[in-house]
Amino acid sequence: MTVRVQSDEFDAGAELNAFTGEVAGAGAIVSFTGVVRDVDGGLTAMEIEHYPAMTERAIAKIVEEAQSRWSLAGALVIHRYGRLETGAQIMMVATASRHRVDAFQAAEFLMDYLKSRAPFWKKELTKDGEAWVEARDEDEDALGRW
Amino acid sequence: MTVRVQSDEFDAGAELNAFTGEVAGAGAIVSFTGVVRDVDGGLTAMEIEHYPAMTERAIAKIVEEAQSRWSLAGALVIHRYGRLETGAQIMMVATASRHRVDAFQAAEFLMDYLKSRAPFWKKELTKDGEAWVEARDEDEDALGRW
Amino acid sequence: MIDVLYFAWVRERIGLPKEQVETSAATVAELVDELRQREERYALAFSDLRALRVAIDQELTEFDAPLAGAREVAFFPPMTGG
Amino acid sequence: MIDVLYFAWVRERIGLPKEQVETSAATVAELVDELRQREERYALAFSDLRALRVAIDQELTEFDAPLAGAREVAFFPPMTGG
Repeated sequence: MTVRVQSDEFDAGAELNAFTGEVAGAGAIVSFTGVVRDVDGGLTAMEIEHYPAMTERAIAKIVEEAQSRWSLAGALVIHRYGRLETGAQIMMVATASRHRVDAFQAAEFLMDYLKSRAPFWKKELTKDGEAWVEARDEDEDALGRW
Repeated sequence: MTVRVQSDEFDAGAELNAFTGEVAGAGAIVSFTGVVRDVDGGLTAMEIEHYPAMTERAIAKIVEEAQSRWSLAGALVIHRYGRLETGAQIMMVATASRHRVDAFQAAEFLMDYLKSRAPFWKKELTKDGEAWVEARDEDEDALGRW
Repeated sequence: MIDVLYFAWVRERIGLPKEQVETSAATVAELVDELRQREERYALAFSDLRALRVAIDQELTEFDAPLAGAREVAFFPPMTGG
Repeated sequence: MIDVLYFAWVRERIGLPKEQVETSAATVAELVDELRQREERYALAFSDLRALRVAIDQELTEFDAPLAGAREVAFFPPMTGG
């Protein structure tokens, strides 16, 4: 299991290749990359705040839960904080398993829990000002399926 | 939409980065990579046969179906044929969407259909001989959920 | 004349990847019956149709599909891509 | 003495990220009540507890959780990671 919380950029492709190299024996590798998208045409950047003392521990706990539910050869979580421009990569998740269904489910589980249970808060900066992103009911509801 | 059927190796990380660069505006990118795994400790290689006149068309049809079901900013399928050593990458799928659920579902849909509806046949080469991989009932059943 | 293609173990059992067949069969199933009469290797390859899939002109279809206008028929086991 | 941390708009409304608080509150809810009494900005930040989450010593918990032994309490809105 690898968990990294950082302000620096990361190279999703290089991370995917390194991860794939580490999980030899796994037939199925799934990755998710989250990118800052310009929602309404006015977004200039996103500011991500986090709770440093808690973040890595909270993510590690989520990954451990995934590992207890699915047979995983490996799991990777990278999450950035600080100012991110439109188009920048925010975070990525990768999972590896013998079977594709396990790899997909574990990746979706990680994403659902990172959304609502890892201590990050996003603020959108637009030409007109700034606003904290509100948690969506459907993100909380998504946890119900696991 | 990009569909490539080839015997050459591909670089999954480089493909993921190129794909991410092309789908600017999508917030969520999912990838799947399939790797030749040594199932029982005796596999030396895999031989993948396909039906050249049909393959790209069949895959394109599957991708079009995915695009009609989910709002996708892009979709990529690369599938190899020929002899592949243990550890080699067999194929990859990538999907991009505004929302993570769409990207995940479309990628899983593509995988389920590529497994059972794209004209590829895998043969496992072991120290003791060779055997065609049999289609699994659960792969056929997986189509039922879509 | 119609092109008949075989893949994977169907190809191996019959011993060739492709052949031209002169047929007046109205459906895929009738073509299969004609092929089965030919030689033991065909009878063996086509012994259990539930284990086979068929495509006409590169489109998956069923064994009761009509052959009228078909240029290429392919027989193969269930696919194992991905 | 307990460290109290604020994040996101809770931090902005209260106007600071962290402070030390002398309290004899038995639960998180009692601590919130004490903070609300202090100043308008606290009352505003804590006006709707359903819009808030709380962690004791970096573990998510509930507002009725006991404070005994706690060294750090953090208040923040629902998380929006990923």
